[in-house]
Amino acid sequence: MEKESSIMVIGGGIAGIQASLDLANLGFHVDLIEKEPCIGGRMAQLDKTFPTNDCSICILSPKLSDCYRHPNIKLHTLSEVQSVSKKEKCYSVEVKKKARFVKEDACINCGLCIEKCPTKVNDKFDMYLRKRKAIYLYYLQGVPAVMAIDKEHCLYLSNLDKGKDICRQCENVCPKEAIDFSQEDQISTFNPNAIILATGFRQFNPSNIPQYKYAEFRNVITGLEYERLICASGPTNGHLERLSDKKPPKKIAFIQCVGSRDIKNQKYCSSVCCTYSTKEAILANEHDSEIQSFIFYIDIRAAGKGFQKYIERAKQEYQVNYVKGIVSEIKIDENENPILYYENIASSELCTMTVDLVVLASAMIPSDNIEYLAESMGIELDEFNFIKTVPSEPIKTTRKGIFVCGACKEPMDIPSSVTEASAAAAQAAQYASQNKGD
Amino acid sequence: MTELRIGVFVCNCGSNIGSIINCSELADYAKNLPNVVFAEDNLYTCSETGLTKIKNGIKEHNLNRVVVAACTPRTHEPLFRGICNEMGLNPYYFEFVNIREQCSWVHQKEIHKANLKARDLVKMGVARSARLEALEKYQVEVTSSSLVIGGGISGITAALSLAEQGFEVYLVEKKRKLGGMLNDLYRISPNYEDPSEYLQLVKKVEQQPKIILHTNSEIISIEGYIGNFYVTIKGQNKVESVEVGTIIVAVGAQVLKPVDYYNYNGKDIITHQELEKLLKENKINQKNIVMIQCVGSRIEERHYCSNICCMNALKNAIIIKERAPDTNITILYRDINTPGTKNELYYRDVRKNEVIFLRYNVNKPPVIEDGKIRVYNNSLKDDIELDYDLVVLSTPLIPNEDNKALSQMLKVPLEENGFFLEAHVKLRPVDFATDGLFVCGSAKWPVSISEAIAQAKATAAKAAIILCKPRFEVEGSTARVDTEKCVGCEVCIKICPYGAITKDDNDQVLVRNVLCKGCGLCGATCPHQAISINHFTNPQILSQINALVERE
Amino acid sequence: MEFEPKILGFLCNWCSYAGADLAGVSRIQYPPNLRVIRVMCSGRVDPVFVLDALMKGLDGVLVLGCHLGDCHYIDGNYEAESKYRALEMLLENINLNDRINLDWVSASEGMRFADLVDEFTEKIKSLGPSPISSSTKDLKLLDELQAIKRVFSNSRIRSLIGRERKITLLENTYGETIDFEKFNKILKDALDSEFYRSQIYLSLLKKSASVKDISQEINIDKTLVFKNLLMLRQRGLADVAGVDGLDPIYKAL
Amino acid sequence: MTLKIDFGFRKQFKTYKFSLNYCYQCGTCSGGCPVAKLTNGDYNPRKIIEACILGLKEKLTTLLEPNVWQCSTCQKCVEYCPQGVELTEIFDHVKNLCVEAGNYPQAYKAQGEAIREKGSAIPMSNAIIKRRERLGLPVMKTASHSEIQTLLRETGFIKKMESI
Repeated sequence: MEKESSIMVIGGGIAGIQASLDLANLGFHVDLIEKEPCIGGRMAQLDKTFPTNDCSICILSPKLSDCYRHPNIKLHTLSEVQSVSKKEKCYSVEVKKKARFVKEDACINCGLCIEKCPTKVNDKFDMYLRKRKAIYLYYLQGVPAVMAIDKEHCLYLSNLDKGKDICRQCENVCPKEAIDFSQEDQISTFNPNAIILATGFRQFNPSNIPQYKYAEFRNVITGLEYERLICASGPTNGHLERLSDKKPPKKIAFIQCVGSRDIKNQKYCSSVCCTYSTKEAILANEHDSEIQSFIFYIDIRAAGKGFQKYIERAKQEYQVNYVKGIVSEIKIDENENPILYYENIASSELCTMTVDLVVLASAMIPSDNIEYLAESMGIELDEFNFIKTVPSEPIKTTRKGIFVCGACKEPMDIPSSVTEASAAAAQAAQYASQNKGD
Repeated sequence: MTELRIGVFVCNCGSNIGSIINCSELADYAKNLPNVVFAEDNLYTCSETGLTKIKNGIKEHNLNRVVVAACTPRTHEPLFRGICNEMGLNPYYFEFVNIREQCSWVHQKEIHKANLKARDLVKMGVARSARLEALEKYQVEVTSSSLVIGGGISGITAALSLAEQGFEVYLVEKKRKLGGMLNDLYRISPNYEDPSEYLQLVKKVEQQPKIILHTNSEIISIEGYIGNFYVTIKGQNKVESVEVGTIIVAVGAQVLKPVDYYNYNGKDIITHQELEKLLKENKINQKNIVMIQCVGSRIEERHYCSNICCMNALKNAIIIKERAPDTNITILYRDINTPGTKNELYYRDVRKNEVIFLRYNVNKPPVIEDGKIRVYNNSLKDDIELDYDLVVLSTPLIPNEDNKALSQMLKVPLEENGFFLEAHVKLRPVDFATDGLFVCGSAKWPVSISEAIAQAKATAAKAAIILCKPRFEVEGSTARVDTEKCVGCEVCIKICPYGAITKDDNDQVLVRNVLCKGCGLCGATCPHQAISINHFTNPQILSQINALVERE
Repeated sequence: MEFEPKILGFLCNWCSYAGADLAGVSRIQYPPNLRVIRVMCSGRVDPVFVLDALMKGLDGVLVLGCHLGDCHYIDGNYEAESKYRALEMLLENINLNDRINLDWVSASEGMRFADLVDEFTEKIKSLGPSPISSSTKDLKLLDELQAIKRVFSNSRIRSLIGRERKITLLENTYGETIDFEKFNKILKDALDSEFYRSQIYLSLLKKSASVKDISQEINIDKTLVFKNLLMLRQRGLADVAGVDGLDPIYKAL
Repeated sequence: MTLKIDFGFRKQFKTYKFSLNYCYQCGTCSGGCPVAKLTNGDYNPRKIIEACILGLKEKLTTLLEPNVWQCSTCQKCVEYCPQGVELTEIFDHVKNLCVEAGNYPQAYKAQGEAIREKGSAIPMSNAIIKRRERLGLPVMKTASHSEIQTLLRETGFIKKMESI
């Protein structure tokens, strides 16, 4: 069925990807807007996914390619929405596409430029645990599989306004003449009949919980950092090691509700931490069966399909211990081993425990540009800056024709995000068919 | 016959395979296998880079068979077949060898033997690929209507969504009334909506011309396949057959009646479902109310957490508190499950309202005796005694009894508890493995109304994707009859589980491709070995055995 | 060096292959002796495949399907069971029945899969290398296997097995249901007599011989040989080639 | 001994009811409490809060463990508490209840007497006066005894001291 309507999906994580694929298969033209150089979102950063422990990128990768290859989907990477206004039967959306400085259709991802580039930058995708170059591929399995130049750090580009003309080594070495320093940011206007928001989440900065000394102690890390550390394509090639001394940990503590269920930070529950910490503990034990894990929690929340059983398995087969009680404070010994102070509530004992590594299950919070986006779109946010919905209409925003799915409306797991993405596709399709531009 | 040119691509899968299997050596080994003209290993064969390498391989080496040694065909085969197709190679010329799930991951401590096994597997794959045949997919006409089984909130939502997208929907409900469990609820958490607000949708359904309603009706048989399901619906007075393109299962679940727990008597020890009814009738005036969570769930017999009971108990507690603030409500719990933004705030609100939360130890559960409840408290290391006028038990949602029968009609699986089992927990959460069948709501797992609505809409999208096109493609790996060898004994006709084999007007046995699922029963049984199973032919399978025993 | 058996596994796509994948995803370790052929259904496994594998000297063959009642194709695994039972009956005659195994693994039973592979591998290890593949290649056994393979290619046997469930559960052509035990007896008799015939036939293919010679060669009672030779003659598979003294010499056709 | 939830007694905490009710027993208070550490858990702020929530009058107003009087009011627990429970204020109230019940460490009464009589809890000793002289510090003024007494009388302190 040929449809003339087009729909814009903002956010190229698993939710945005699924919504785009469903709409494209329904015959709509989809413009998928992603602010990073590649689509994939948070799921691409994860090592494995609960409760089946399938490798995250393995199940995501085929979807990335499907999205890239689908004739009805146009990917717009490095792009951000500037403004939205309502026209007759559609919206008018201005999108700024940042210059990539690499011709997308020419780059063959050979990596010669990366070799030559002299500038090293902390890699955002790897949670800053590794350096990348100023010209880089966002991540190994990223789609589109083409380079991008980081304008801020590129020697040539950052010195250009000082009147200097230096480096340009990538340009010299590229076999396909794909480097194009003349590229400029471009603003284009789209007229979608409906819009789906899928901007996802970011991680709460645990430095806001002073007693955990996240910024100070190298062996206190966040869940996402841990995911990169244990991932085969991550900064340590999947060798789980401490940041202080590269030693493999034998005893790991996972602290729940870091910034969540906390009135001074995020009042709400981040939904997925109990299960993802369980997964991370299982993975540790799979890497090294001597590793013991301790999960410090308030309430175990594992209501999804198969989750409770997953936790039982973690206890029985993977040396994962669940301790009821939240760690009050962390200190370190002379070897930078974190020492935890807590009450084991099951036995009412005050305890200290020295571990090798602490992983903080840091809260999920809305992505940083959401206020701007919401304002420009004229949609309401809830008190936490998630996109507002009501239980009876879990997919609708407060503005007609704009729908929402995934973790930008509330912290949620992958199955729920995927489900909501399809639901958003159904609603957008329904709306667009009833409000066609004819 | 054109010369065989086999290309082998070995995936390191980061270190998933590469840390155990020496992939470059494996690729070198493959190079020396018969008919292999090209072999290489790469980091992630499924990445865009890896796929480009396959494409280049096909182009530069003129490959006509592609073997990928990587993970499981169950997830990645379509991708690689797609790549072959894109390069003008028949997708059935692709062969998958699993050296991750069934090799590197399961023999981590026996690296040498794992490498030998990987070689054997690649050799078998290469041998098989030499025997592969080009096949075409079949097109099936799609009847552009859908069946929704179950008229609760998920069924109603799915039906409305499909109808509003322009498709005809048959909505079948066992009971007289639509609305399912909504009819039993007093208020809905977390916003205290009156269920009647949701039940407005029932009116919408009744007014929607595209929805053909069958209440008081049951499904008695389902035949057919994607695009062409033939469903027999038994109503009160008549039996009717309809033809639909897709089916959505939205049969919901039921509340466990806790006859074996906590002296349940339906009078002063009741379930939340019964409490809602009393609330509706304004019959709650007890002074001391105790609620017990996880009754019959998260225990040996029933492992799972039923997801919605905490929110439900919290809601009922608050309703009672608001009506009679002096009521003493104690909630005995193990873990409070209120994930997300709205639910957690709700929990905080309930605590604010002086509802007492008392954790109990699953190994020393509360005891009801002589009109008192005694519950052991871990930190006080002592029993706490509670007076009660009313005890409300939070029991889980359990699968419907007739799930089994329906699953057999649909030929779809149930999971161990008896809920319907979706195709993939994460990436295909509302699809069944069988094309054209979908599932939403508590039929799949206990969910809140809000989640049920999202899932229902998701199934509507999935169904619409099929219904919006006039034709649907089915796999070419079906059975085929060699008319020379066939003697017409009809053993195959009787054995085929799908009725896909019939005799034509000339008494010749033939396979109806769209019905055939390619299981191969007929092929393994045919007395005269006259049936061949496409893509799993005898020569293909025997070549794999041969390759395994061949000495190098 | 320790004996490392080579074991072939036929795994159905939906349950046991998925179970094996789950074992992988769960990193459950099991012996690396199994080589898997994926089929869509355990019911696809023609006994001829299993016999082919044994004849080629593989040490064991494992067939795994969905649990009974869980078959993705409704009842394909019941058909697998019928075929397997018949196969086991004949392999028992030549003491090879321990080298095959049929069992069920669901998509959620990674552990069970690993356990089954473990058990079967141990069993095969204790049995030692296949008599076919070992250095003292047992040619007589190979002949017997060849004969069994012929039996399972035989249309009479195949249609009997293929009709088993219809006959025992529903009804035969004459509208009667035969109970399972009775059916088993019929099947056993049919398998045995076809086995003799195959052996006789294969022996004659190698060399024309008298009843006495054949009886000695394949170790079957002379009357049985004679009776089955008659059947072979009726089917046009054997005939008299000449006479040696008083004994007629038979040949294969 | 079987304990009983005393719903009536629980209402004692009305002033603090919101913050008290919010406690979800995570143990952040107790794990970080310096007194709890020193007393090896004999003193445990979480347990006191739990006893308040359950209205366990007996436990709270006798000097049994957990003993609220050991709190040093350092406020660390209040700082750490993710739910904003005002622990030390609640403990003050518990102390008042203890006093009302006549169960409190005698040292506190002695201190109260000292304030009533001498205007300070810790009277200046001769040794201290001499040391101040040596250091050249000004002579400490003693507060007006009558003023303090007036204050204490008007606020009901004296009456309370006499009643216990």
